[in-house]
Amino acid sequence: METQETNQVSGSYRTGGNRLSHAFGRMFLPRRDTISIGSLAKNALLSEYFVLYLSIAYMIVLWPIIPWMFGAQNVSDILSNMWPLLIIAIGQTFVLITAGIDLSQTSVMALTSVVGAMLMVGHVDPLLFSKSPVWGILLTEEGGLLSGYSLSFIFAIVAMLAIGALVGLFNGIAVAVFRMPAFIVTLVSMMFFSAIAVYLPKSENIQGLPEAYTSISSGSLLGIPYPLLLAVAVGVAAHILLSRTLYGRRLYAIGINPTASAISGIPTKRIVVLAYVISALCATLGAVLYSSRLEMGRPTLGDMQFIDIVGANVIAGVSLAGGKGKITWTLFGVFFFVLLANSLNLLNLPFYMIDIVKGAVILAAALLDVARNRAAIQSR
Amino acid sequence: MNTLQVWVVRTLLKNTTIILFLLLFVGFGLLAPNFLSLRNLEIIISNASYIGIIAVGMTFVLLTGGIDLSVGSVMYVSAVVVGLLIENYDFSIAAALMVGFLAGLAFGLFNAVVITLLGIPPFIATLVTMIAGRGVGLLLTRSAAVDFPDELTMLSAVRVFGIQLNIFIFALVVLAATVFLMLTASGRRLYAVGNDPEAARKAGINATALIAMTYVISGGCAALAGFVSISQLGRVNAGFGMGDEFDAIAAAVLGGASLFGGVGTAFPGTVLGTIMIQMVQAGLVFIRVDLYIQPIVMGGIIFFAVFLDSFRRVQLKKLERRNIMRLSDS
Amino acid sequence: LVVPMAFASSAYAADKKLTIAFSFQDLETEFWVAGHQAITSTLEERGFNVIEKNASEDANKQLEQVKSVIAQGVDGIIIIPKDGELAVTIGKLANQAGIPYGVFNRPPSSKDAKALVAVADNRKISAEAAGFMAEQAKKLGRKVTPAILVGDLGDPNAVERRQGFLDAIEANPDLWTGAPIEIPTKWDANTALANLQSALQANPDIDFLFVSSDFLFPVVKSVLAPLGKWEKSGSDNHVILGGVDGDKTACKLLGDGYLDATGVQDVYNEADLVLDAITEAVKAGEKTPEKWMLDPGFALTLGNYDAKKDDMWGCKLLAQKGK
Amino acid sequence: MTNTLFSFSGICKAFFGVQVLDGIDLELHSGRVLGLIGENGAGKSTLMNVMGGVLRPERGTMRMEGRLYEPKGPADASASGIGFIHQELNLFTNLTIAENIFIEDFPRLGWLPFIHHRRMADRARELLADIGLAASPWTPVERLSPGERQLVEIAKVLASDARIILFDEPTTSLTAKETAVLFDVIRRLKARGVAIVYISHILSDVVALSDDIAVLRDGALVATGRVEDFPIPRMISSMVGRDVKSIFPPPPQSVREAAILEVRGLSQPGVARNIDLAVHSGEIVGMFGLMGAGRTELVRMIYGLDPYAEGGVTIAGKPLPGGDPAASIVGGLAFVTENRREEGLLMSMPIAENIGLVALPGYARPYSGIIDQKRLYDAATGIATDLRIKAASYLRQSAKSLSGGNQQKVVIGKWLMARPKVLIVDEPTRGIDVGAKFEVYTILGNLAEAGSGILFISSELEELMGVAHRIVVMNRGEIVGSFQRSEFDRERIMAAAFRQSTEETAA
Ligand SMILES: Nc1ncnc2c1ncn2[C@@H]1O[C@H](COP(=O)(O)OP(=O)(O)OP(=O)(O)O)[C@@H](O)[C@H]1O
Ligand SMILES: Nc1ncnc2c1ncn2[C@@H]1O[C@H](COP(=O)(O)OP(=O)(O)OP(=O)(O)O)[C@@H](O)[C@H]1O
Ligand SMILES: [Mg+2]
Ligand SMILES: [Mg+2]
Repeated sequence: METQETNQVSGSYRTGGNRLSHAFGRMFLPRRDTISIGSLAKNALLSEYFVLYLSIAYMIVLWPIIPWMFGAQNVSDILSNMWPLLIIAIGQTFVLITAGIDLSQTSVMALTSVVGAMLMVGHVDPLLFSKSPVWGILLTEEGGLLSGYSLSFIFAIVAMLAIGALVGLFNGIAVAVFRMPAFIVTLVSMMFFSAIAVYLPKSENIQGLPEAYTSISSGSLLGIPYPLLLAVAVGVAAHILLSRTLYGRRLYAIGINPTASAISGIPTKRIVVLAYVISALCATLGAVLYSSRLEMGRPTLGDMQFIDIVGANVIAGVSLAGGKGKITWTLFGVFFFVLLANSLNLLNLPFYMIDIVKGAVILAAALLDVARNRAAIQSR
Repeated sequence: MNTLQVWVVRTLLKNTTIILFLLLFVGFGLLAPNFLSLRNLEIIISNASYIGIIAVGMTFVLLTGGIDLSVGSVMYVSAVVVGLLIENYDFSIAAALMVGFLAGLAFGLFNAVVITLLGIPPFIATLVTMIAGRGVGLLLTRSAAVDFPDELTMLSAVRVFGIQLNIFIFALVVLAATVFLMLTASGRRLYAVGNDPEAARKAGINATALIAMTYVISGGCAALAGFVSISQLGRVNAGFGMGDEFDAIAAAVLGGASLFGGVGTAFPGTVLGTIMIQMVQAGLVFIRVDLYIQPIVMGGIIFFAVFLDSFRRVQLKKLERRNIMRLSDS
Repeated sequence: LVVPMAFASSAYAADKKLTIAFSFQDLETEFWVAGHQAITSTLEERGFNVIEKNASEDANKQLEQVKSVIAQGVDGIIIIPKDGELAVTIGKLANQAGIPYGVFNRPPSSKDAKALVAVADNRKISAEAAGFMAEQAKKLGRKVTPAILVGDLGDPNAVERRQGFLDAIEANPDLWTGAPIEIPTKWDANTALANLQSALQANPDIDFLFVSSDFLFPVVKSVLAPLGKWEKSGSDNHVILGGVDGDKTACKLLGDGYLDATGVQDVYNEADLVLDAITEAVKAGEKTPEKWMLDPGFALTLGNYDAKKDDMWGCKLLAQKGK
Repeated sequence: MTNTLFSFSGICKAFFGVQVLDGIDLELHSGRVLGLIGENGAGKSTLMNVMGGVLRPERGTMRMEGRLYEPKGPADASASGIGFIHQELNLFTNLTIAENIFIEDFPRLGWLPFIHHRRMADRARELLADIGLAASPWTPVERLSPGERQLVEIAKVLASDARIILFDEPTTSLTAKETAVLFDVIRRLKARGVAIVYISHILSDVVALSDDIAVLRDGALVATGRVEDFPIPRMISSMVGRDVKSIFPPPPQSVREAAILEVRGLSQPGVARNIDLAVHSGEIVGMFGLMGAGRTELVRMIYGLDPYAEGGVTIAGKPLPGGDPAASIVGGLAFVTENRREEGLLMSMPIAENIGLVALPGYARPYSGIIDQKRLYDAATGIATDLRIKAASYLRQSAKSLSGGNQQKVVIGKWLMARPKVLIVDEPTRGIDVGAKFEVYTILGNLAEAGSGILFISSELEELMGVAHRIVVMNRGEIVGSFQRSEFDRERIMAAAFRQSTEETAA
């Protein structure tokens, strides 16, 4: 009996080279944790791509109602709305996997967009900015510190990333080292840093960013828009980091059982801190795309977005309880949310109906997802 | 360390929140003498009361490891319902309030059903209610402001046993919640469910019913909070209650509640958390900090409070380590 | 960009009606509701299809909405921008798409985009209202203690109005007992209530209060009344009171004499200006028309109430409601 | 023969195609103790879960006093008078002892919904006295040791005057003294006419307690009968399905001179005083002590989980920084903790992932940190196979779904994969079957053979005397005795373990 057992195991193991990858994925596939042998592949497929199928079905339903939904213009709109959100949501995924949450991403967006703009902006109107606390230091009538340099935008972006990283570091240390609850820590830094973002320019939006910067959102390389390139780069990197590397494995382990992880010699603090840094860095990249697209640094950038960011993650199956999440899921979740928003724009519903419809669609999606899970369980 | 020292340290640690609270109160008092008046304290509590009521409801939800994002919208809708009933269907105030309250409970029940029976994660379920709920409000009002008759706004001036009505209601809610959580079987079982749902089921506890209940309670509290607030404002705009869910959660968490369930109290925890935030806000107005700086200072203070709290937990754990050797040894 | 136009024309082949898209920043106060009302109804009267978009205070959302209506190939776009800078960014898009573009109530921060602009100058209007309040104060023949309920610092209108108020303060240097007391509201009634109460607790002698938006008057009332400071102009306990917007409540309060002045933007006028312009442009097939039209705006005060009240949208609404 | 109180007939249960129980027919009699034994994964807990209403059987029926019994859930079970002490602790750490005991039905204040706190406390005190746990009813459970928690579990079933009580390995975290108390309790229950099922891997206990024996193997009932007809060897052979010669492999003749783990003057106020300890390469050192003696604390300090005030630890001559498990692992130290659930396993992760966890860095490419999955899974499955972990698939089955014993093997496997110089095992054989125990001993033996040093903490003196070269006795945070194999002697070691405490009671 024992021997058969092991044979069967090693057997399924040898034949299942390709299943191996699934095997890893499976760690966090099932909502209710259960063994599945026969229906594994099917179940994996189901849970992996469900939200994507859902979105596609949704599009097909809408086709006759709003034909121009698939006009080149609108499709490119959908995508250009998607990339920044995707990058930010990916950052959030890392934190969610550690059973944390990062509400401060929106403030990072605002702060970095403001500081970045202040550094590289060309000429500014003293009437607007002479009251700013950094007037004369960072910012003068001739513009920001870096204004004029041809590569100013590169240094500006580097500076933005540095600031983002610092905020992430702050969150991470508070959570991992001082054991403070992630929710309140990041809520506070959200208050704190968005306040600073408003304080620095004294509420003013900063316009007149260099051409090189604003073209980040519009420009393209061999016909591939920069935002797409950036998003894909971030996505692939994040996917590999999570699913293939030491860091990723340990991140999930911490999310599932921090005590056991610590005893197993995992440097839990370092890894969690890094997760928050990654989250903030992603928020910064998102800010770069948004602010270059809006052609200004905005003290209120991202104000309303937190719900979309976390919502996109959770609808796709990333668990707030930690230990569960994948970049592909995040991708589908974001796609779903962007598609939803865009279709609601195109449907031309009266303003007082939009929210109701939006809620209904999200609910429907969640319901189908649950039903699908139940089915998957029964089918075993 | 001799036992006395240990005792002192422990009592200090056990009460850091209250101590910080007093320190802040006195601190602002030193900077702005007329801050230190009973009347001012009353104003602070009165202004904390409506968020406080939501936060108490939220505490129930958090205890089960859930979250309720819909409170802000529920608050808006039930207030709107009351207003419209009085304005367009000349309901009596009492009747209108009753219906409005039922509306709040209904939204809570909706959350409960979607979460417990349909098995949708609380975050998504209540997110839906948050979005669609606001929509229902807009549908009813076409986003116009809703005004309330003076008879209703009079209520804010009413005093019960010398206590402002809204404070009185707040107190009642807190009392009820505390009695329920501390003294009743269901209350204690709620903590059990939050601590380990699996084990709770094995222990024959009807976890589903308990969890469902918390969302209904939260909905009811939101409605009630809405009434308290409109009795002071006299008018409701389309933005009414937006973002209050975060203030409520923040208050509860600052009061020691955990988002992972099983930990937290209505009193003192959540109450202190709420009042502390309101007090800081008031203090900043008193000492006339630059408007741009105010939220920055606010953030700093809350952060410090939470930091102190976590520090204290760690220290207490150390102190409560069992002593393996005979006392004489150590 | 050709493709969607193709779609669009086919989509609209059915009816010859022209379509105007209207994106507004939000509907959270009566002022915006009125503006929204004025525009949509007028547009429909003039036989346009109207596509409404509520950006609910999200700049990005507004940008995306405009993109989506461009994708639908509308014939004209009118927006109440979240702020002036956004108005420019969006304007450039409309220009590229060659769709006439009208901006309502908030001035674009620059002229980089061609637009039909009908705006009021918040700062000037606020200054006027606060100025009249100062006149009232002078009559008292004593120094007064000024305070202002400041809006959300993330909202340029709030900042503008605060500036206007401060201008008036500077204009009358020796009228004040001290620097003005600034009270944050974040445009939230509950916050306003709490902070105003605290402020009055800290400075009981406040007797000159500028409210950055009329929608906050109910709050002001419920705070002042219990303190016996909710009195008509002229009585000793009267707090000199001023606001901006000119909504129903303001009109009523002025009528009853509780309110001294409010800065009025003439919503209807602005609406007409921009609509006339855009209608012409659309009919004439202009693609990127440009024209700046200023709504002078004015302060409705106890002084000119009877003369000018009929120019204030709030009073018009009030009158309708009366019927 | 006493009347039949409860009967299973033809009970079947499968988990996703794996037959775990098939066709169980069994009877319980009031006033009699049934000893239910079987290897890890034989299906004992599953059977009890079926009876306790936690799981529903696919086929078969249960009768209580002749009447059909079909529990919809645990509530029904306790309602019909079945008390159940689960294998894994089922307490709410955020509640007090009293509240945990009465969680199922609190004493009420008359018809009011309020809890009658005084009555609850009084009842709780009696029960605690019954089971000899000296703690206030208001103590939060999170402050209790596993042992003490287990006692609370027992108090819980005593509180509900059940007519059938299921004990699923109740002694796993109890030591001699408490086990004695427990047995006393069980005998009293029996006298009251309660029917009892007693599951344990400590066969001597089973013999001491039971009237009847039932043996499960791979989900089938392979033997039943009266205890007299079941000498321990027969129990074992019918559990394992083959004859087993000895219970303990002889300790390897591999002890070398070089001390591989050295602890010098380790002290921490209130926890441990001036601990000197050496484990030589190839040596198995047993560490014995009563519960709460401080063994776990000591090894936690050595391993670097807890801080210590004075002293130091060296491995193969190299000092450990202390307070840094990662460094300890690099230094060659491994630590199998005593509670696998909280400190050992990633329950929702597959077996292979769990086994790979510690050794992971060794399978990551330098710089990129990319994991070499193939090698990782090969190694992990290899270890799992060596340990004969019983599962459908090492790559997909989650640790959660394993039987208690197999979970323990996974934890050990995780550390073996790191090839440690020194292995500290804290109560490694708790709740695992004879076969598995023998395997564990053999594994430890081989490891020693290969030159590692092993520190083996156990509260079962027999096994220490069976496998250790040397036994050190710990007592109240101090090492109070050390015995070479030649001088092993039950009485003397016990005496050492008890000494101070008896002194104390004298003083
Ligand atoms: N929830 C589950 N899902 C899948 N398989 C399970 C589940 N629970 C138990 N099993 C399998 O059923 C078999 C019997 O498990 P059970 O816990 O009854 O064994 P046991 O006799 O109690 O072993 P032990 O003595 O180690 O506790 C094991 O092979 C286990 O892997
Ligand atoms: N009375 C107690 N209070 C708090 N923690 C305790 C207590 N007794 C034991 N512990 C801790 O609980 C865990 C398990 O203890 P267990 O029941 O296994 O006793 P033990 O391991 O035999 O005692 P020790 O390992 O301390 O000799 C260990 O971490 C131990 O330190
Ligand atoms: Mg078992
Ligand atoms: Mg121990």
